[in-house]
Amino acid sequence: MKEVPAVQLLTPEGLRVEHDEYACSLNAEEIFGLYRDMAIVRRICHEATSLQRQGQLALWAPVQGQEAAQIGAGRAMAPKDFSFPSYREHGIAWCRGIPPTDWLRLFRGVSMGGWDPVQYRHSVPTIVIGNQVLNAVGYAMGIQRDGAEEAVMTFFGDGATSQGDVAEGFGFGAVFNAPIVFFMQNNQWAISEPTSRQTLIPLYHRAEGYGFPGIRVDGNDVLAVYEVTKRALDNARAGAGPTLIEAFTYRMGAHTTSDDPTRYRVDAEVELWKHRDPVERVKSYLIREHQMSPKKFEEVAAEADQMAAELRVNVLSMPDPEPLSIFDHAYAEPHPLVEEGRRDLADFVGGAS
Amino acid sequence: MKEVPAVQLLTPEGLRVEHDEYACSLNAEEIFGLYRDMAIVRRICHEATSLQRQGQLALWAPVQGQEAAQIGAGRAMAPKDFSFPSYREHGIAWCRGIPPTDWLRLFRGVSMGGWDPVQYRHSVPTIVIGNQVLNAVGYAMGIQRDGAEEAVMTFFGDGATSQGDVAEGFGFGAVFNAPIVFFMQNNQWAISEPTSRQTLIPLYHRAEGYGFPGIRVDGNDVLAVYEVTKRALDNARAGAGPTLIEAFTYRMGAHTTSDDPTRYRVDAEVELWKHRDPVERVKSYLIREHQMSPKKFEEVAAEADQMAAELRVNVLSMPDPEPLSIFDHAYAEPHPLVEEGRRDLADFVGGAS
Amino acid sequence: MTSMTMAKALNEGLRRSLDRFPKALMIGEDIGKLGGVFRITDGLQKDFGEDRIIDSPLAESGLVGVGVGLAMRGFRPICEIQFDGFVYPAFDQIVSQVAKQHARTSGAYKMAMVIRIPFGGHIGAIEHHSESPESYFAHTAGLRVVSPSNPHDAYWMIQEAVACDDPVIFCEPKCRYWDKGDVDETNSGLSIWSAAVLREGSDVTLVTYGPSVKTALHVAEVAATEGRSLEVIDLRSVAPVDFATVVASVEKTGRLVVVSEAPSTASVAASVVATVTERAFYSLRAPALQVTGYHVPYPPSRIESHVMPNTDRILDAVDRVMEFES
Amino acid sequence: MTSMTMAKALNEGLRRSLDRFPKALMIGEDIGKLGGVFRITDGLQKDFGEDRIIDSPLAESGLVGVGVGLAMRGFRPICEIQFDGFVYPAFDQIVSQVAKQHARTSGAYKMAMVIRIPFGGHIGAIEHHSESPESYFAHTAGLRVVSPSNPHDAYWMIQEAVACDDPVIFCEPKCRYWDKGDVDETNSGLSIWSAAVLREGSDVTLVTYGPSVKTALHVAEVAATEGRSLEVIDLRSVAPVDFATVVASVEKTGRLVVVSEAPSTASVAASVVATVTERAFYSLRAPALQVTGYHVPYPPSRIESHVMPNTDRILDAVDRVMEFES
Ligand SMILES: Cc1ncc(C[n+]2csc(CCOP(=O)(O)OP(=O)(O)O)c2C)c(N)n1
Ligand SMILES: Cc1ncc(C[n+]2csc(CCOP(=O)(O)OP(=O)(O)O)c2C)c(N)n1
Ligand SMILES: [Mg+2]
Ligand SMILES: [Mg+2]
Repeated sequence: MKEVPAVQLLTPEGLRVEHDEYACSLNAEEIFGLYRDMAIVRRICHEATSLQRQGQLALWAPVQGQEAAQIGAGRAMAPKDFSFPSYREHGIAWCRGIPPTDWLRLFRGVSMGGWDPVQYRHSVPTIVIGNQVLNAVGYAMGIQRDGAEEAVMTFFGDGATSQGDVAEGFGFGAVFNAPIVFFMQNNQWAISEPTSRQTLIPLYHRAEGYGFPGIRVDGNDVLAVYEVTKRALDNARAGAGPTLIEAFTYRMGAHTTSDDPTRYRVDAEVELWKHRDPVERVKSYLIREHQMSPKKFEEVAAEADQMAAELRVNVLSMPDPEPLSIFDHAYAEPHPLVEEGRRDLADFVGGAS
Repeated sequence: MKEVPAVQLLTPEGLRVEHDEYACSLNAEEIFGLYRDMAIVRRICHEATSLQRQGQLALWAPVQGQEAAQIGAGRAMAPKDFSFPSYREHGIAWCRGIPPTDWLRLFRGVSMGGWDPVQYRHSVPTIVIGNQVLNAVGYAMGIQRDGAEEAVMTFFGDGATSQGDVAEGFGFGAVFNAPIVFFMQNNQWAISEPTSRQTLIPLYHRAEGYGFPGIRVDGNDVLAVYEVTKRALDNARAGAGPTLIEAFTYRMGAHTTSDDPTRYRVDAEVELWKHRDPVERVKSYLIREHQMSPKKFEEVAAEADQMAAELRVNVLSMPDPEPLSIFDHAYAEPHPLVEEGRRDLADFVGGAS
Repeated sequence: MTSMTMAKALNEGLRRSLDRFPKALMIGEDIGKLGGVFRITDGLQKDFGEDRIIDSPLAESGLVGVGVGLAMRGFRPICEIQFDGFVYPAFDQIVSQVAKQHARTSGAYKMAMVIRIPFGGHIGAIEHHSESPESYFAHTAGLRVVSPSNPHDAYWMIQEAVACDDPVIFCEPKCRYWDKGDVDETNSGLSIWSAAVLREGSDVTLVTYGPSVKTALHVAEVAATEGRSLEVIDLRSVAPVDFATVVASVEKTGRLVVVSEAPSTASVAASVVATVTERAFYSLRAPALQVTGYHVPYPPSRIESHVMPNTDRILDAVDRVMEFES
Repeated sequence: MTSMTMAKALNEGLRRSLDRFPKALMIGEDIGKLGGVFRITDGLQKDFGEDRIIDSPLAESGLVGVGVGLAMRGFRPICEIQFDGFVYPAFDQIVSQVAKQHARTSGAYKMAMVIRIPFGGHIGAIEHHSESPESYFAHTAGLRVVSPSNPHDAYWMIQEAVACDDPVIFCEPKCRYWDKGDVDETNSGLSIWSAAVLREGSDVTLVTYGPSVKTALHVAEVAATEGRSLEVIDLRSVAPVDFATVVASVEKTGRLVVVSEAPSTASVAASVVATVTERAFYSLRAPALQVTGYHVPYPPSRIESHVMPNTDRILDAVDRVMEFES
């Protein structure tokens, strides 16, 4: 598929460029903050991958390559906003303040969630592709009914755009003018399938069929993603309805640690995207245009290493759930089959019967 | 919702107007043929409604108001094409050569289908909104694999555009470049819900999100519908992929005989659309521009009355199915539960046990 | 006591629920001005406004999926599915989100949702309008499934379902919508989770729910004239089943017949037979029998009364359980 | 005889089906270059081309829905659902179209489709990757449901499923994909619709299918050391069940335990208990028991082996049916 121009404020080489509609509202320190976010998320993700290789996690879905898309979007959110991720939104979890250890619980197989979605205003991962888009629209309809000035953002991939639920979400979002931002990370691949298997034309066009704005942003440019998302969220909160953002980016690693991307994509493509690395891009910019000292970057690296080390300790010491805990939240109210099950299982695993 | 210009070749008053892209390829006799089709379908539909009122049908879904959309589309099909209707496509059934009696079997409650879809190259009705759109795309993918020069047309309503299956059908149709025409009759209502409950903007725009053409045609102008559909089918057969046609029309009657439209729509609207009546429109045109004699129209009326009378006789004498027939086609191959059921039921209703 | 139809009783029950819970709201196709194709929501939009009685775009996955989000926001969504056969597009949202969200979030989010489904046959409808999908939901951990059989139960059970913090699949026997019955608006009687012994008897326990309850009561009358004493139990809650009540009855009668319109394989009826047989094994004097829809798609309506569980078929099963061990 | 994994056996069986039926084709997510996430379709696209091994857009309703149309056009679509938990978006197309199209058209269109679903737990997966949805399909008239438990059966059953003119839900026990076994490529043995008595015994009939067959065989070994003789039956066809084989066994042993990972309510296991109890009532010396997944969402994978039906839980049920009537 032909690449179409996307909103860009920073070239792959790290040069600031101007855009007719979007200015950069951040100062150097703030941009450095975004760099730090991205560097830490990348480092944590790297640690998680190696924990998986060492048998400490059952699975991991690496985010490498998509850090700008996620940190740009995540930092554009207001604390009062709410977000609905899929399974790869580690960068968003970071921005929502969720401790990295919690991101890994699902992948270790000790939890179906991992954190308190109410506290962090960030839903637990949705695995069934597309489901969360409708749930997010519903949440946004709730905001409207509460008369609150909040917005919802939901995350999904290029592959997800083929699912009926995503289309229905666009429809409901539009008809109810819901305060929602549909944030699509087009990372070029849905497991082994290139975006051309989901669409003939750039995906942000989908919005045109529903009458709300669709926009493509350079998903490897954290400044552009930040500004585009911020405006979309502001619009949503102000009652202007949904926006579809296509963050054009790349999944640099495997789909998950179970995947073998060499079966379906060529090295040259991965190489091409390395030159567009989102973390390096903003670093180059900060060094070149703001003369930031190497020390600051080293400090971030050290901080990230430290966090990774902590994460490792936490994961290694993470206990398995009590078998009987499977009965704790299946229902909110008492249920006879749950009680029978609890009694039955207690005979095998011990515990109150 | 604002009305946008639609392809039109005949004004509501029956005046021929020229269109930049579509010429009228039919001569007066052929146009008269379309008139005859519409008049007969309207008459049959009227008879079916009264049969329902008299308790001979359990339900009926009137097509009145949508005759031009259906006859224009149905006559544009080549015999080798295949079509997938919803439940209101009596005009298409007519064009496919299916005897009117067969249209009524479903609504009388003696059959789940009513005709042989293989013989008429017209699927039996699909009741679950949207399902047939995917089935139609699959059939079209089969045509591609057979290397045949055929096209598929599938019919659905404005309400159906909200269903995930319809969106998925657009996606598959586009990605596989299937020889299919998505023919949507926007009759302004999905039971009690106006089109504004399904969309903010005109529905033909949906196609833009998928990269194939979407076009709005005056659905009460049989000439325009015919030309627009013909070109879309030609394109499909020639390998140019799908088209979405929005036939902008109006359901003049109730949703079904169970419905009470006075609960949700105003008389003024119905009155407005009466002035756009599709059957009267072409009749005026033929009289005014081709000086067709009243006699020809009377002949059609007589012919239609005759058919309606035959239909009535056929319906009144239509036998109920044998109870044991429920076991005949549940499976294609022998199945123990079916055989048990047959033996069991035979004890109650008689018949081979 | 007021005499009213089940349709009216549901309407009144919904009205009371909407009054009681400011965060209860309804979403469904044609439920606003039209009042739903069965008029169950008649007048509610007028009284509670368009923000609470929401005409949904024509998409069942959509209307349930947004219901999930609304529930997460603290609302109590009451979703209406127009007919049984149209719940399947929402199946994924129901099984993957509605049923599991509470467990997945360790209780952070309650799915205090009701999904109303007019179900079952016998209204002379075309295909997809006479399905009995309750077994799919009964099989799904995380859901509850109930079905009222009369106006009084309908009035109270819908209110209990709305008040429940778990998701409740509320199956309304559409062929009974227009049957009238007395509603005691001051006293609910049994809890929604209890089965009701509607008629006491000593020979055979006849268990059913929803649309078949009336049939079962009629069968009991006919059987009585033949000298057979049937105990009729209305399950009311289809999942979980109140097995205590059913088992106690079977311990008394020694015989069980379970009736339902859904096909037997992997059904609620089969499950009732399996569990009751396990628990009352030594009380059973004959194998428990099922009278269900056959393992074929729902028949054309002109013959539905001949082939679905009817008086003849149920009486025959009663005869058969009585003949055993003779 | 060739020793191979079940994954390989399925691949070979599919290959033979594609050779035999020029109109057989496959559609699924990632089944082309990747060969499917489990590599079941490895190399098929290379050999049969992109027109026959179709990488589908990411939409299950879509890929099954186009399968219906392809079947109407005379093709034999083999749909792959990537994981059990992702079949639900296709539920509507399966229940409303796949299952009913043949009946609706009075046989004009055969739905000669196979829907392959890797199912069940025990691979340490995250949520939605360990579901056992077979009961939903077993309940649905118009469908057939089968599950192989070993490479030989996988090799032959997939071929019989593709050859079948009815829609077959083909449930593949993914935790057994990498187990090796002998495949006799010249002789299929039993028909796909027959249950297999895998081990003869005299005390208790242990019935199961798919992933739990290996567990059941292990249980029988352990029980043997305790002096108990278990007869192990692999249903193979989950719907319809070959009741003749099961009932004959129960008439011999007088005791029945049914094992499955799905929760019991409205399940295949419950149905087997109900039907066998009806047919072999006077042979049963103890109530038939079920060992199933609990009525809760599938557990986090770190504890799945502790809570799903395992040797301990099955042995306990065996003990209990032996204790009755002691
Ligand atoms: C309904 C459903 N079908 C299939 C899957 C299996 N699956 C997991 S991720 C994935 C690809 C998703 O691609 P995309 O939406 O582009 O997201 P990405 O992984 O690239 O972030 C698939 C097919 C699933 N999780 N849910
Ligand atoms: C999946 C599904 N949901 C609901 C219905 C009930 N229903 C029948 S027709 C209809 C409205 C359809 O509107 P539209 O698509 O505009 O077609 P029209 O009837 O106007 O021709 C509804 C909601 C259905 N048949 N299928
Ligand atoms: Mg992707
Ligand atoms: Mg309409």
